[in-house]
Amino acid sequence: MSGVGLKFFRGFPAFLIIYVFLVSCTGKSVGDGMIILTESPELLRSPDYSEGTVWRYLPGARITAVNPDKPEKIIVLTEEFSSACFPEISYDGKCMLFTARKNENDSWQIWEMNLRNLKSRKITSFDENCTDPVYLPGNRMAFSRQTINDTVGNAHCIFTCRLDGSGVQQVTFSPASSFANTVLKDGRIITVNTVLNPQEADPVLQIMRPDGTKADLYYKAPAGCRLISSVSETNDRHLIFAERNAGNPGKDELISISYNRPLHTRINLTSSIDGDFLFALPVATDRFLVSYRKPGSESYGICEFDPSEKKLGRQIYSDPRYNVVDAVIAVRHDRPKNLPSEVDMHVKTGLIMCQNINVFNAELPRSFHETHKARRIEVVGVDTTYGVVDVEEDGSFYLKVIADTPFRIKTIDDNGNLISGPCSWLWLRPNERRGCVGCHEDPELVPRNLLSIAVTKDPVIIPVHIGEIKEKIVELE
Amino acid sequence: MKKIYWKLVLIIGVIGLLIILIYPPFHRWARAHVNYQTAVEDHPLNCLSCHLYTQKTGLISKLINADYYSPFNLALSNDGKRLYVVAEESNTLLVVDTEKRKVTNKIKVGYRPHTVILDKDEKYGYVSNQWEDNIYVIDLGNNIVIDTLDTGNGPAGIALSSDGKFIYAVNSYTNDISVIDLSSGREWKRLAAGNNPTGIGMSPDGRRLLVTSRRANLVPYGDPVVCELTVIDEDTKMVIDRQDMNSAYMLENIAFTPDGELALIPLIRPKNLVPSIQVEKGFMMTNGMAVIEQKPDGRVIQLLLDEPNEYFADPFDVAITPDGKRAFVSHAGVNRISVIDMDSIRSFISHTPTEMLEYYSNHLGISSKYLVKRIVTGANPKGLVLSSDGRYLYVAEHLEDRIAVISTESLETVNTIDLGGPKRITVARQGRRILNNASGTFQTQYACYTCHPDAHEDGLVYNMASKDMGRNLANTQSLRDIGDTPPFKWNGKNQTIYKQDGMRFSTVLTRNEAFNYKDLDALVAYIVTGIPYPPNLLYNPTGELNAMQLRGKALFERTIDNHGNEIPEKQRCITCHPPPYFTNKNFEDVGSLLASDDSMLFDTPHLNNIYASPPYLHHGRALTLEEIWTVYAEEDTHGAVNDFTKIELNELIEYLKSIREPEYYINESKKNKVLQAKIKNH
Amino acid sequence: MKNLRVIFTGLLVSVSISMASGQQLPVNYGNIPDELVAFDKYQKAYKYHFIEPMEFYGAGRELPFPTDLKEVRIGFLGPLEGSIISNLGQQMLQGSVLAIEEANKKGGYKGIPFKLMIHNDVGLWGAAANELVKMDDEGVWAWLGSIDDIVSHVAIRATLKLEIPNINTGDPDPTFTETNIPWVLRTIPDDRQSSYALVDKIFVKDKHTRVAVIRANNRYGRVGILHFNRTSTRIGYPLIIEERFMDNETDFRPQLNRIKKTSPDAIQIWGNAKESALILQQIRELGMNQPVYASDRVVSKEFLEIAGSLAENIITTCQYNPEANDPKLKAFKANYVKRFGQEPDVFAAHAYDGMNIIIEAIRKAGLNRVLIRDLLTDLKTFQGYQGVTGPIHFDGTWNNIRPIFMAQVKNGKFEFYPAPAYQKDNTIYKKTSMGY
Amino acid sequence: MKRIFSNKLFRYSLLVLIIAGAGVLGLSKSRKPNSGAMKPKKAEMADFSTIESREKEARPGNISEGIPIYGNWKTFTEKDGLPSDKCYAVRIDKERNRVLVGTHHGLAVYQDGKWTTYTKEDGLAHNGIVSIDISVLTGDVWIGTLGGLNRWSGGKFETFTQFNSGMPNDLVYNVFCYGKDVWCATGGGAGHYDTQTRQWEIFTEMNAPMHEPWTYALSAGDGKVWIAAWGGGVIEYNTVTKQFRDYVDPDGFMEIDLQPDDGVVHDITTATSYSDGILWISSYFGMSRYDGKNWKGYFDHDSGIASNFINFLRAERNVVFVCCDEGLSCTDGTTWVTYHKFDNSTDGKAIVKEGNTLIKEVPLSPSISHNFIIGVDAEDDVLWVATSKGVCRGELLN
Repeated sequence: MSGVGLKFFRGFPAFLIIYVFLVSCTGKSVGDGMIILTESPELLRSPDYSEGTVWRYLPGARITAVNPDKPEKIIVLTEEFSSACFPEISYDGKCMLFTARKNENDSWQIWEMNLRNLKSRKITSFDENCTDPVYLPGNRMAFSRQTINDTVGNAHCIFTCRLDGSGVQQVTFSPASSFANTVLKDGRIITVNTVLNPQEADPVLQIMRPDGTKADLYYKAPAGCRLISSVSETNDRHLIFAERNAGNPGKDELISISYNRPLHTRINLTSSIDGDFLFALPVATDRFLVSYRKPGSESYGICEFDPSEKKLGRQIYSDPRYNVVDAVIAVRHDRPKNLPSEVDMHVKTGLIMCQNINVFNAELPRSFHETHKARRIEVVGVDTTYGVVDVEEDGSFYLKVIADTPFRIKTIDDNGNLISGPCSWLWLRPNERRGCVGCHEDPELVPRNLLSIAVTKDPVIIPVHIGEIKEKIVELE
Repeated sequence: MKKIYWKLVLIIGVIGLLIILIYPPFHRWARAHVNYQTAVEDHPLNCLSCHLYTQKTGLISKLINADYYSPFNLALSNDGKRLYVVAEESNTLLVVDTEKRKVTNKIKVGYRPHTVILDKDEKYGYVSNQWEDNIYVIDLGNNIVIDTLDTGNGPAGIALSSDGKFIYAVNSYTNDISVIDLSSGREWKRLAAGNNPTGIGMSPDGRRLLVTSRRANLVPYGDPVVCELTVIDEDTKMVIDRQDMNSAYMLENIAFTPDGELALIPLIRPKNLVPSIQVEKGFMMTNGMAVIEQKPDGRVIQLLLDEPNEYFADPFDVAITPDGKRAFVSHAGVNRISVIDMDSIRSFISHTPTEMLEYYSNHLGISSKYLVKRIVTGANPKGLVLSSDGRYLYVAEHLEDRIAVISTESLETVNTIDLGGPKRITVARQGRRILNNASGTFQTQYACYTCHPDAHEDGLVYNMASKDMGRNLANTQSLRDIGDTPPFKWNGKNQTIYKQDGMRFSTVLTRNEAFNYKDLDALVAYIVTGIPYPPNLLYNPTGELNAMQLRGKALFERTIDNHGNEIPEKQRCITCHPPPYFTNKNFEDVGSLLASDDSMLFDTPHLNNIYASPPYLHHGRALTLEEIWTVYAEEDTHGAVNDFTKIELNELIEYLKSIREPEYYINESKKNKVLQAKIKNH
Repeated sequence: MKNLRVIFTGLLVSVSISMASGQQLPVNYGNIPDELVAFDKYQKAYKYHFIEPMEFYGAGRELPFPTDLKEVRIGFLGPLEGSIISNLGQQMLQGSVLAIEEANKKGGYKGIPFKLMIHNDVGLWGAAANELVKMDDEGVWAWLGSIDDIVSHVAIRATLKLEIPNINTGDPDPTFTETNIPWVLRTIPDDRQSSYALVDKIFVKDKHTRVAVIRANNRYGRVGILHFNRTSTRIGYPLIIEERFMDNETDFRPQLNRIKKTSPDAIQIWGNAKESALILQQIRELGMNQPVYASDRVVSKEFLEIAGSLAENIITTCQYNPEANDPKLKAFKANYVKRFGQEPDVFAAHAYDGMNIIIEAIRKAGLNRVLIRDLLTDLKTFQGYQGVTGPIHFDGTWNNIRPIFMAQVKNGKFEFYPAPAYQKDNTIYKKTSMGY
Repeated sequence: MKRIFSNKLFRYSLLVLIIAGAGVLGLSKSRKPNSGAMKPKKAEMADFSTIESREKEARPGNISEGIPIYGNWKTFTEKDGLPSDKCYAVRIDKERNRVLVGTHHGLAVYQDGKWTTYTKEDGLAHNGIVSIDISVLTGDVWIGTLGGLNRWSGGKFETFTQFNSGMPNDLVYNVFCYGKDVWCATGGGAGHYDTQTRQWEIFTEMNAPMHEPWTYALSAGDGKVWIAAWGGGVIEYNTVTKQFRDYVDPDGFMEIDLQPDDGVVHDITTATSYSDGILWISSYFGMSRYDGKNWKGYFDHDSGIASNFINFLRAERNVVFVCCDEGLSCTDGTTWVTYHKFDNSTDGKAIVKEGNTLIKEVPLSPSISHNFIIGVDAEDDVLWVATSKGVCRGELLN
């Protein structure tokens, strides 16, 4: 592991030097290495996963900068705002995105602040609330925006736009809310996603490419635990976030999962420490900054934390009037991968194939598979069915689905009985091509190397009542 | 003075004016030229990118390039003091003193050495020379070459018989194994092996040998990918079994556990039959190893070394500690060594039913059961060797010109041995590293090298899912000297390698951030300058064609058919396939388009070393050269051949197989011109 | 010297012993005229083949008839596509089809229809053998074909291996039945008969002595002329020149000019109809007015059309009399024209007969290849069979050696008359100067 | 001098000489790459003494000096597990202790008292297995089928066809392994496959002294290959000099054999087999023996041979086993043992003759399975015979 650690040190020399030798900060500007905090007067007792209130929209919250070695001197960066929260630092360390509203009655919008002169400019100007902005490579950003329509109901979808606010694109389309966005080093966006239809489900971590393609489940908390923070990525390929343990009310804990194998590597980093954790910011392999509240204490402050020893370090900052709910460091950092996009807005559909809807699930007994053989699938939309499609002999299907439309798939046997599903919400971006190994299969399974019968034929158009789609054919090279 | 001054002003003015006048059109032209060459509009107008680094010959090429060693396979003396390093690119065998960590001897060996082995008494060493079709016998006492043993084509892995009287040479190009009698130095017989066989390993009891294959058996697209593991009985020296390695290929080297119960072979499980629609969830490649039970009716088990969000591309060599507890696998594509706990493997496979093992062979999470650690190495780790006491693992860092020494206790690199190659990394060398490294691909699932092993091709056909899934099959093309024959791709839509490996390539192939211009420069420089053809030793070693090939050449060049009718120009082989590259670089329809193909003309492929690139045609359905005409051009759509007797078709094919690297034909035509000039002068 | 004497004595003794144990010749094989029997003037051969019919001693008669058949398959192999004689193949196919259709109208085989499994024999590289294997896979009970000698030979070797009865109705190559295969019969008289008739006509009746030959450079031309040449040479008239031409060739002047230089008093053409007609045209163009004789394949509409008035008086042989006043033949011709809109030729007529024989053999013997073979080859059931082409007289190799016909173009039409018996001309015979 | 040069005759003859010289040079040059392989060293591979010794080593046999007589016949048919009673070929695979039988419906393998059948589903080119040979060097089994050639090695079948390889034709009548080379007689000519260079050579009327490409069988020995060409006698091919020689019936007539000992008895030959310096040739008209100098013909009326219609023959050491349509014969050229099964009985007899003189008859109970013999192979003390009705195995009695 030390190898990975070493790499980290090499990767962040600027931060280290500055962090060690301190940057005294007298004027109204944020120097490299300062910690930028979101401080909220209110506590996040029960987050609203559908609308984000009291979770991603924090009334009266402010963004402050603190020098870790002179924590007593803080700079309030958002004095001109009635509320501001969840800052995100640009790759060059010079700017900051955040969500804020000037006045109590304004909607929340995304702003960018120049950390040298602390001047802010408004990027988005929607009627609906926007929050959780993150920088994307190529001078773009992603954020969550309230979206109300027949398809998604009242949900927060992810949008992207240029940093000047132009070129807005919606990238998620399911009746689910996505908050607490993070861009991983691999270039993908990871969000806390809560399905709202047909009923509200537990939040999970959903991962997708910045264009909304290949959206997939990344992590699901164990029963009784709920995700309450955004995700931070360490340099040794771990993701850190906070969960609220329902079985231990009031106990908010830090969880680590491995990037490589998120579903089976959950470690509770703080189970042996009394008190609550809201958030963690890894600054080195063996050092996190965490927002922590002692048992009985009123507010969350910032502490150091050693994840390998699972021990709290010194407290860096706390303010009894505020809870620190988020932290970033104003420093130049590596840009994530700038992933290419296969999306083509001239195309009206996307393609999806599945190798075998009856793929052998290791966790179920063999006899189950013999008695429960699905022969067809039903594709269902939010409040309608898109049609029933026979699968091929090998269990494969191949669909051409109207793009940006959420759908779910159920598998059905010869007698019309439901075998499994419906699966979680899917959508295809225009010109997206997607593959599934099976339905409800082990997510760590890769496809078998075989030529599925379905893809040797033309795809079935979904909804099935559309006989033909006339559109430009895009050849990918 | 004044006059001179004014004159100067005038001259400078005129020059300035000229520059002002010339610069904009020149710049416009340059911009247009670069835009065309790169297929992007924001390329910095760097002339060096294409005009310096891609020089193949001449002084500039000599200046900007350097000669590296590129350590490949290794052998270690029993006492652990002498490490023998095959330096693939310098055609030498390096003798390294492991205590002093210094190269003590450089023994010149043959062209493109592949493997080195030592005999039991360490009196003799044997080095296979892949591009020279022989084995050098080395007197280890004096570090000199004392004999040459002829082999078949492309000897790679070699092994001594258990009595030391025979040597087996795996002929990687002719797919067989030469059994050479060491008492006479002559080949006794040849045993058929799998496709592109490479590694060979003798079981610890000295009774069986296993021979790996890198390429899958040739089958029509859609049939399962199966690679052969050849089993030779040491007693009779005959093949007794050909085990199916299902859904796997690129089986490289072999290691047995000391008790002989298990054999490990690194491998890749490709997904070429699945439409190339995503990288996520192992949709393109997975990497792992075979665990083969050696007991009678033992199982062939495949286990992945990948993880759900990180892949460990291009596993190459494997070594097992003498106590049988740990195995090490080098992943050339990600600069890692996987450390595997063998007891966990044993327990896992013994407790898991075969059918579940089959299921787990596609499971990315299963590696957590036996993986101990990933050790970082220098660029492109290839050959591994363990000291006989099992304490140190030596790693050939192929593109680092360095040997890493890893402690098997601490699992850390404790030392490195510099082989003394050039310190600077040339642009082409950097390009080679990029081509060999999977970091250009999403989650490092595969490198360029994966589908282009040895910068050639992997013999598979992929479903590039261009317009639609299940459509547009593409037979992987070799990269050997590919820069000479633009355009690229089967449909010839890419005019330059720059474009080929640019943005669109990243969108559908690597699905990762596109190469930056510096990396592209390097990649292009390597592809254009660094990937020569191996000599065509099997069919045309000297340039002199045999009678059958000559008759075939006449057929290739004929203008009159067997009935005495003139063949229309378009129907003559030579029209579209003229030397030196045997392509006119034009587009043609040869009737090979499938119903599942989008309508297109094909970029006429070059035919240099065509014998080495089965299957054939863009869809790879012609498994042999014969099938191009016997099956896929029934109506004379691919040249006029329907008047051929079978003898004539055979002659044509023998000629095609004789076609060698383009330089030969360029030199020949130069010679002919000189000759003609001489005749004229006379 | 002493040694030599010993050897010589030994030789003498061995020769006399072998003479003694040699077989007696009962009848001449293949209608060979006495004076043309090989070496007969000098020495009895040690062994005379083809006198006694071969028996098939293999197993298979015991196999039960299949009971679950939906159709009774009969194979057909002929040049249908991609051949210069595909028009002949087409006629052969139509003759076969007509026979099958008529048989099916009469109830097929015990109510099961016959089905013709059609195979094209012209492919690359010995494809006929592969077609036979396909027929075996299809389960045909017998097959009919083909015309081209090479194809037929390749196919009968396969038929021997696969043990499928075969009737050939279109290949007059004498060696076809000289292979001793107890599975093949031929109903069309062979080139031996044609050669004897032509030699008799040209040299004996028409008293030519200097005859030039131009022949197709294929097996049809080679084997036909081989027998013609042997026969003429035996009677004292070796051919003065033998020129060859390729299939599809159209300009024969170089060969004809060479022939012209030899001043022949007659010219024999051995080739397909089209080439023969073109050759005839060019003979006349070159100012050669000698009488011209041709081979059997010129008996066709195509020849008459191309050659036009030049065809007048051309003489050749024909394996049967298409103009015979035979009600059976007339009915066949009428039905054929009605069904296919075309006059039947020699290949159609013989195929019709051949297919009828196969059908009858299957009906009588049942669904067992060996039993069908036994019936076909018993030299009783079908000996003297009256078909539309005339009677069948099988010899010991199941070659139909019935007398053949001469054909001569008169008023733009072929006229047919029986070939006269071979006439022994002692004056000629005695004049032989050759080594025979 | 000038006059000499102006002499037309001289000039022409000089020209002819030059052309001839150039021709000879050209010939010798063009032959070079043919005769020596591309690498001179590799030519040493063509060491026939080695090939012969390996071949012999692999088949030492116990065939005694006299004529062997086999008895205790055991018959195997469909009832015993054969896929078809029609057996085309039999070969003993001594190395693996098994017997391979080619039948009309698949390859049957007899091992440990059990029959296993292999068909197209297992990878065979066709179910009709006509010929089988085993390479003594590699142990690979080469199988000639009605639809292609198979190599059976390490349990896997590799298929060669006229479409995917340089093979002349898919109907393989006979296959013969000789050193590294595999020879086959097919419906489209003889094929030679060099397993090392992967090169196919085809011999037909285009490039060998035969009228048509009707090859039926072949065998090899001492660096020569003898092709039984249907209608073309026997074509001898010298693998070293690449020269051909043909042996045809000297009388030139199909319908007679003028002299029995003047050459091959008939042009329609069915098989050749070479052993101990003797070439044996079968036809449908009798058998011939050639010792390199003298010919001898054998017919049913002058020798002990079962009949003149001979499907196949195989020579082992000094004797030849002759597969006739009316029984199996074995001879060294003078003494004959002919096995004949009685009609309507499983019994039969072995008829021993000296020349055509009956010496004795040995009753056999049971006898060979059928009198129509198609294939034969002998090894040590056993003889396996493929017939029209099953395959049978005899044990050496003397």
